[in-house]
Amino acid sequence: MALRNGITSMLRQAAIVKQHCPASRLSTTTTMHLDANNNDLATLNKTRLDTTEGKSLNEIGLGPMDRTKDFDTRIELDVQDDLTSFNGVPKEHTKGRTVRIYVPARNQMQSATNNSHLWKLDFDVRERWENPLIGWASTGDPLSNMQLNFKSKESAIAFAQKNGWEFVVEEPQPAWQYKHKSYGYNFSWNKRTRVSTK
Amino acid sequence: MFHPGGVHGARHIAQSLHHVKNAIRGTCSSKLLMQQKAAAAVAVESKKGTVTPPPTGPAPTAPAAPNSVEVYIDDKMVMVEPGTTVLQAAALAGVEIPRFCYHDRLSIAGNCRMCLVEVEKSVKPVASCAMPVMKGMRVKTNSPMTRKAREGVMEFLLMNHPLDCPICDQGGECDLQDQSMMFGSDRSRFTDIKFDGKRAVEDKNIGPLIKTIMNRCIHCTRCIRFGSEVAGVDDLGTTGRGNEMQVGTYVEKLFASELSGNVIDLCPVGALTSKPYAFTYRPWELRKHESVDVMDGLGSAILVNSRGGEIIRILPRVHEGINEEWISDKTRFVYDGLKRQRLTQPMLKNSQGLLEPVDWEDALSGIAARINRVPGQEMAALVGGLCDVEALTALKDLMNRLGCETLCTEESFPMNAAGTDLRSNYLLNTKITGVEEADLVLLIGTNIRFEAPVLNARIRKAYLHNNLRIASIGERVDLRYETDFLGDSVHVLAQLADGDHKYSEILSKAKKPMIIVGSSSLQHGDGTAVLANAIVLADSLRSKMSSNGDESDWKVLNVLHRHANQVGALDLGYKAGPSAIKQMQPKVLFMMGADDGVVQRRDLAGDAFVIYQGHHGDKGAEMADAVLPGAAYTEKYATYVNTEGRAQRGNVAVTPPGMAREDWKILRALSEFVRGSSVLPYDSLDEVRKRLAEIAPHLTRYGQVEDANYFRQSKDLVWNAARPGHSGQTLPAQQRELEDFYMTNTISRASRTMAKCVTAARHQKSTRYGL
Amino acid sequence: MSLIQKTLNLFRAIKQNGGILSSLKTLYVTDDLKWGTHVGTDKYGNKYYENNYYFLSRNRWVIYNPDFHLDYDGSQIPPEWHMWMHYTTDKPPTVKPPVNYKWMVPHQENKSGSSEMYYPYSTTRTKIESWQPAHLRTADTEEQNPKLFNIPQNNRIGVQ
Amino acid sequence: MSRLASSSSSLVSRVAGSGLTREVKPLVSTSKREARQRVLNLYRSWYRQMPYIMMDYYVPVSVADCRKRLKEVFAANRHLTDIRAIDMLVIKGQMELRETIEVWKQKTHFMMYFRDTVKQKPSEGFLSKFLDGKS
Amino acid sequence: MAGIRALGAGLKELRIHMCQKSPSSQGARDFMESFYVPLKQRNPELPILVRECSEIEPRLWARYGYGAETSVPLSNMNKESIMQKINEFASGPRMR
Repeated sequence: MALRNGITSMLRQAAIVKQHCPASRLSTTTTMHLDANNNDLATLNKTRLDTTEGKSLNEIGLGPMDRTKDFDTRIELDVQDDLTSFNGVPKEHTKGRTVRIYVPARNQMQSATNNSHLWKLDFDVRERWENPLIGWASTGDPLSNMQLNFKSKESAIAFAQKNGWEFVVEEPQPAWQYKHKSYGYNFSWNKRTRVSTK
Repeated sequence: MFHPGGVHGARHIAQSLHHVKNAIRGTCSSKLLMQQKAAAAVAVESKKGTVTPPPTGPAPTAPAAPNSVEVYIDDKMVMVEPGTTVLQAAALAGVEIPRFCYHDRLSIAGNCRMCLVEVEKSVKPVASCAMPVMKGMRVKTNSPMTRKAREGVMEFLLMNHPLDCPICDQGGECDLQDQSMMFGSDRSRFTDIKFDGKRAVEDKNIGPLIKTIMNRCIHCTRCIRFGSEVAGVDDLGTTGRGNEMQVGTYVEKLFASELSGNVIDLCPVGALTSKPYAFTYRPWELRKHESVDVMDGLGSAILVNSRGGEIIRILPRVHEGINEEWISDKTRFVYDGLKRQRLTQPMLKNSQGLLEPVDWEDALSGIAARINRVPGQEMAALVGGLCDVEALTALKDLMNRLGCETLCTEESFPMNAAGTDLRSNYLLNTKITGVEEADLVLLIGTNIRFEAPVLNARIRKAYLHNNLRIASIGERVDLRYETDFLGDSVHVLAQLADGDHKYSEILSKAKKPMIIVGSSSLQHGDGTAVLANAIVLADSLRSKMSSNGDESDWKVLNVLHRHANQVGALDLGYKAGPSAIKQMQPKVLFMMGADDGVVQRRDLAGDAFVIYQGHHGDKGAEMADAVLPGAAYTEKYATYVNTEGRAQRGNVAVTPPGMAREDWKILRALSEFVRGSSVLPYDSLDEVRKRLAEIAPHLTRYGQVEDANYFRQSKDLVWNAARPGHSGQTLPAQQRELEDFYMTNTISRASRTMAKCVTAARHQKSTRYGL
Repeated sequence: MSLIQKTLNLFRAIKQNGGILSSLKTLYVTDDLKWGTHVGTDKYGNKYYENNYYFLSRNRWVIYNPDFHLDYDGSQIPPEWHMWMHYTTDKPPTVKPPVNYKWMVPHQENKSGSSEMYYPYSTTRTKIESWQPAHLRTADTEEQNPKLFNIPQNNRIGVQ
Repeated sequence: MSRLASSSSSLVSRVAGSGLTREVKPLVSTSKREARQRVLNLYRSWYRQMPYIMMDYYVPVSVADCRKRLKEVFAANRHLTDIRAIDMLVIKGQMELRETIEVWKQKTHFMMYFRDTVKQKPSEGFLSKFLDGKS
Repeated sequence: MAGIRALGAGLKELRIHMCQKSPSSQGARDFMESFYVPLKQRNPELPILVRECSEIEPRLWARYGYGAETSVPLSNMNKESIMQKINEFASGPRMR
C-alpha cells in the first residue's frame, strides 16, 4: 500500500498526539450512539467495525509515518510550482495582482550604494484611503505594504510564479560610464573646466 | 547600449572578486590568498579591466584601454587606464572609499580628506580622489594607517559640527552620520575649554526651496561646484579661510537656478535641506516608488516618496540615458500641486447650468446620453501633454468606435509632408546621450535651459569637457554657456538650409552635428517653415557626412518636446494641434487633460457639450459641462514616451484621491454606456498594454529607445511640396526667464511651492543684483 | 423599626407627594416613594430633597421637573446641585450660591440619542484640497474655508 | 540572455506549465501513480467515514449530500499536475478528516465545507468594480 | 509607379510595423524606400503611421470608420505585394 510508505512531518505530530486512536476513539463514540439510539445503529456499528476491521488509522491515512522512506530522492517535475490552489490566500490577492521586480535605486541623498545590490519584489498599490476620523491612512490590502528582497532576478520571478502573481521585471539601467578625471583640470588655462568659483 | 549578456559575464567576475574579498578578510592563509589572487587576476585579465559589480552597483565600467596599468587595491589587481584616480580604481575593484567632497559628476576638489588611503612606499596617506594611479601601485584601503587617518579627519569634522542629528532633516540619510559610525572614533576629545561653543555660522536665505543650516556645513564645496559646473550659476562660493570659511552667496540672494534642488541631494550633511520637506518625516518612514517625471519632455527617472497616502517628496533616480542624477526644481518640488485644486468627484451641469457633484453612474450615463445624440463626425477630442499612453489609447479607440476621427493634441506640430507618419520627424533622434558625442549643437527656437533643464545641463557638461560648440537661432536667451547667436528668425535657418549663410561652412565641417528644434518654435505661424527647413538642413548635413565616408548613421535632426507625453500621443496617431477642432466646430468635445486653453468655447458649436477628464481643476474644468476626475502621474500605472521616443512606465505611489479613477478605466467604463458596440475590449492594464503593442509595438518596449529612420523620405516629401513661406518674425522663447520656468502645466500651477519660486525669482530680478 | 413607624413613613410620603393618585404617579416615574425636607429647586424645576432617615447615598435625591416625565436623565442636574447630590459639599446652592464666572458655559444636558447629539468629526485638514466649480467657491476666503478642505460626505472611499 | 527574452519579460507575463523539467524534492509521493493512489485513499477514507461523521454532528445535511460535496471538493482540484501540490492537498485533507472524525471541529466548522455552494459571489464585471471603486 | 493611387475615404489610418534590421522586414523597408513617398503624396491626408520596433513581425494594420481594424503580417513579403495588400485594404474592411 502506498500509504504505508508514510506521510510528512506535518502529519507526524498529529499521529503522535493519538497513537492509539482507533480503539479509544471509536469505542467511545460507538457506545454513545448505542446508548442514544436503537438497535439499527448496532448494525451500523457493526458495519463500521467491519469496514475498519484490520485497518488502523494507517489505512485511512492518519497513522504514524514510516521513517525508513528515503527522502533524499528527487523527482522530476515538468510543471511550474503553483501554490495558489492550496496556500489559502484569498483569490483577490492572487488573481490579477501584478508584482514589480526591480533593482532598487540608490538613495540619491547619500554617496554610498548599500541596498541597491539586490532585487526587490513589490506589489501594485491598491485601496488606500484617508480614515475619516483622524486622517490617518487606511488600507484594505495586506500585500502592497510588503516588499520582498531577493538575491537574483530569477529567484524573484520563480517566487512570483509559484504564488500566481503576474510580474513585471524592470532591468537595471546601464551603470555609470567611467569618465577620465583629473585634479589638474581645475587649473588648466586652456580648458573650460577651469574653476571660477571656490 | 546596455548589453545583458556582457553584464552577466562581468557580474560573474565581480562576484568572484567579492568572494575573494571576503576570503581575504576571513582567513589570512597566505596560500589561499595566493590562489585566489591568481584566480582574480585571471578573471580580471580575461575581461581587460571591464569589471561590473553585482547587479547594478554604482561602480563604473571602465573602457578597455590598450595601455592600461595594473593597480593593486587591497592586494586585488585591477587594470585601469593611466591617469585614473585611486578612488576610481578602487571603485572598479568593488571597494567604496568613504568620501565627502568627491562626486562622480563633479570636478575633483580634494578638500575633505576623508578619502585618505595608505599607498605603499608613500610616507603620508594619500587623498585617493585626487591621486592618479601609477603602475604597480599598492593601495591599502583598510590598513591601520588608513583607518587612523579617517578617524582623525572625522574628529576634525565633528569638532565643528553641531550635535543636532535628532532634529536634523538629513538624519538617517546623512553621509557624515553614517561615516562617523563606520570610520569615526568611539569617543570625542573635543572639550570646549573656553566655553564659547562650537563654530557658529549664520544661516543664509537662498530661496524658497533650499533651507540652509550653515553650522552643519563641512565645506565639501559640492554645492559650489554643482552651481558653477552643472547649473552654470556662480551664485555660491566661499568666503574666509580656515575655521572662518563660509559657504554662501556673498550677498543675500536667490540661488537662481532651475536645477538648484540638486544641491540638497549633493550635500553630504544637513547643511542644505529641502524647505518644503523640512521636519516632516524621517527617510526610513517613507515608502519609495520608482516612477517617471512628467514635468518636461525628458521623462526623468524619479523616486516618489510617500507616506500615509500622501506624497512627501520626490528624489531623482540615476538614469544615465536621461537625467544622469539631476532633476529640475519643477520635478522635485511640484508635488504639493498634487494636493491642491484636485478633481475628486464627477460633476455634471444641472438644469440651472451649474456644475454639481454626482456619482459615477449618473455622470457616465449623463455624458453618454449627450454623446449618443451626436453623430461621430461632429465630435472631437483634445488631449493635453500629461495624458498617459493607456488613456490616450482608450480615448482614441472609443472615439474611433463612435465614428469620430478628430483627435487632436493641444501642442501643435506641422502635419504637412510626412507629418507624424515617420517617427524620426518628431523625435530627439540622437538621444539625450548623443549630446556627449556631438561636436556642434544648433538650437532652434528653444530656451532649452527651461524647456529641458537636465538636457541643458548635459549640453553644458559637453561644453565644459568636450569643447562642444553651440549655435542658436531664435530669441536670445541666457543658456548659461556661450553660444554662437545666428539670428532670431526662421530666415536664418532657411539660409542655412540653402547653404548660403556664413555659418554653413562651420556647420558642414562638424563631424557630429545636432539640430535641436524646440517644440515651442513650432507653435505659431512659422512652425511649418522651421521644421521644413530643419529637415532639409539636417538631410544635407547627413548626406555630407555619408559622402565623407561616415558610417555611423548619425541622426542630425532632433525635436525637443516640452510635454511629457506629446510623443506618445503622436505615436498613437493623434493629430497635432487644435486647428482641426477649430475648423469643424464640434458639438461634443472630449477634453482629456487639456488645460492650456488653446480651444475656447467660441471655437465650438453654440450648444456644444464639453467633457473634461483630468486631475486638476484648471482652464479645462472651468469650461466643461461634465467633469470626470482622473489620476495624476503619481497615481496610475501609466506609460509615457519621452522626447527621445523612450517608453517608460510610471508607477503608482498613492491611489487617486476621492472618487477619482485611473484614466483608461474611466473611458473603459464610459464605453459601456455609449451607443452601439463601443465597449472597449480590455479590462486590465495588461490587456490595454497588449492593445498598445497593436497600435505601435515600441510603446511596450519599456526603457528602450527604438531607432526611427527614413529621414530622406521626410525630406523628399518636404522638397517635393512647395517650401513653406514664413513671416520672418522672431521665434519667441515661451519660457524666457527663471520666473517663467516654474508654472507650465496644471500640476505646477496648483503648487504653492512653485508660486513661491515665481515670487522669489521676480523679487530677485527687481534687486540690484539681478538674476 | 416597628411596623407602625414604617406605616407612618408611608403615610408621610403619600402626604408629601400629594395624595394617593399623585403618589402612584411618582412611584411610576421614579420607582420610589420617599419623604424628606425640600432643600431647594434648580433653574430647570428639579426639586431636591434630603432625609437623613434614609441611609447615606439614599438620603439626598431629586425629583425631576414633571415636564420631563420619563425622559429624565442624570445630566439634567446642573453642576452646583450635582456637587451637593454627590456629597462633594453639604451646603446646597440655596445656602451657598455658586460663583459665576463669565467663562462658564450654560449647563446643557446630554443630547445623545436625540437629533442634536454630538457627532465626532475630523479636525484634521484633508490631505487633498478639492477643486470646486465657480458657484461653489467662496472667493475671498478660499484658503480658510473648511468646506474646501473636506471632501464631501458621499465621497469618502472608506465609507462605500 | 537574448534581447527578445528581456523584452518579453518587460511585459507582464506568467508562464504556466512551461514544459521546464526540474529536479525537486518530493513531499511524499515520488510518482504520479503514487500521488493518485494517495488521493484515492483519502477519498475512500472520507467516503466511508461519512455515516459516522453524520452521527457525530447534528447538521442539516445527509450522508448523500456530504458525499456529493466530497466529490465536488476533490473534483475542484482535478486539474493539478504538480505532485507536490497534490501531496500537500492530500496531507491537508487528511488533517481535515482527522479533525472531523475526532470532533475537534464544531458544527459550524463542518458546515464551512458547504459554504461556497451556499453563498456564491457573482463574478464582478469591469463596470461594477469600477463603480464600487474596487478596480 | 504601378498600383500607387489615392486610397479610398473608407480607410482612416494605415499602420506599418516593421523592424529596423531583421531580414523578414526587408520587404517593408524596401516599400518605405520606394513606395512611401509617392503613396503619401497621393494621400496627403491619410495617416500612414510607420512604427519601427526591433525584432517584431512586420505587420500592416488598416483602420476603417467606427473602429474596425484589420491586419496582415508582412513577413518576407516584397514591396510590390505590400503595396498590393494596401490596395486591397483600401477597397474596404475585411475582418480577420
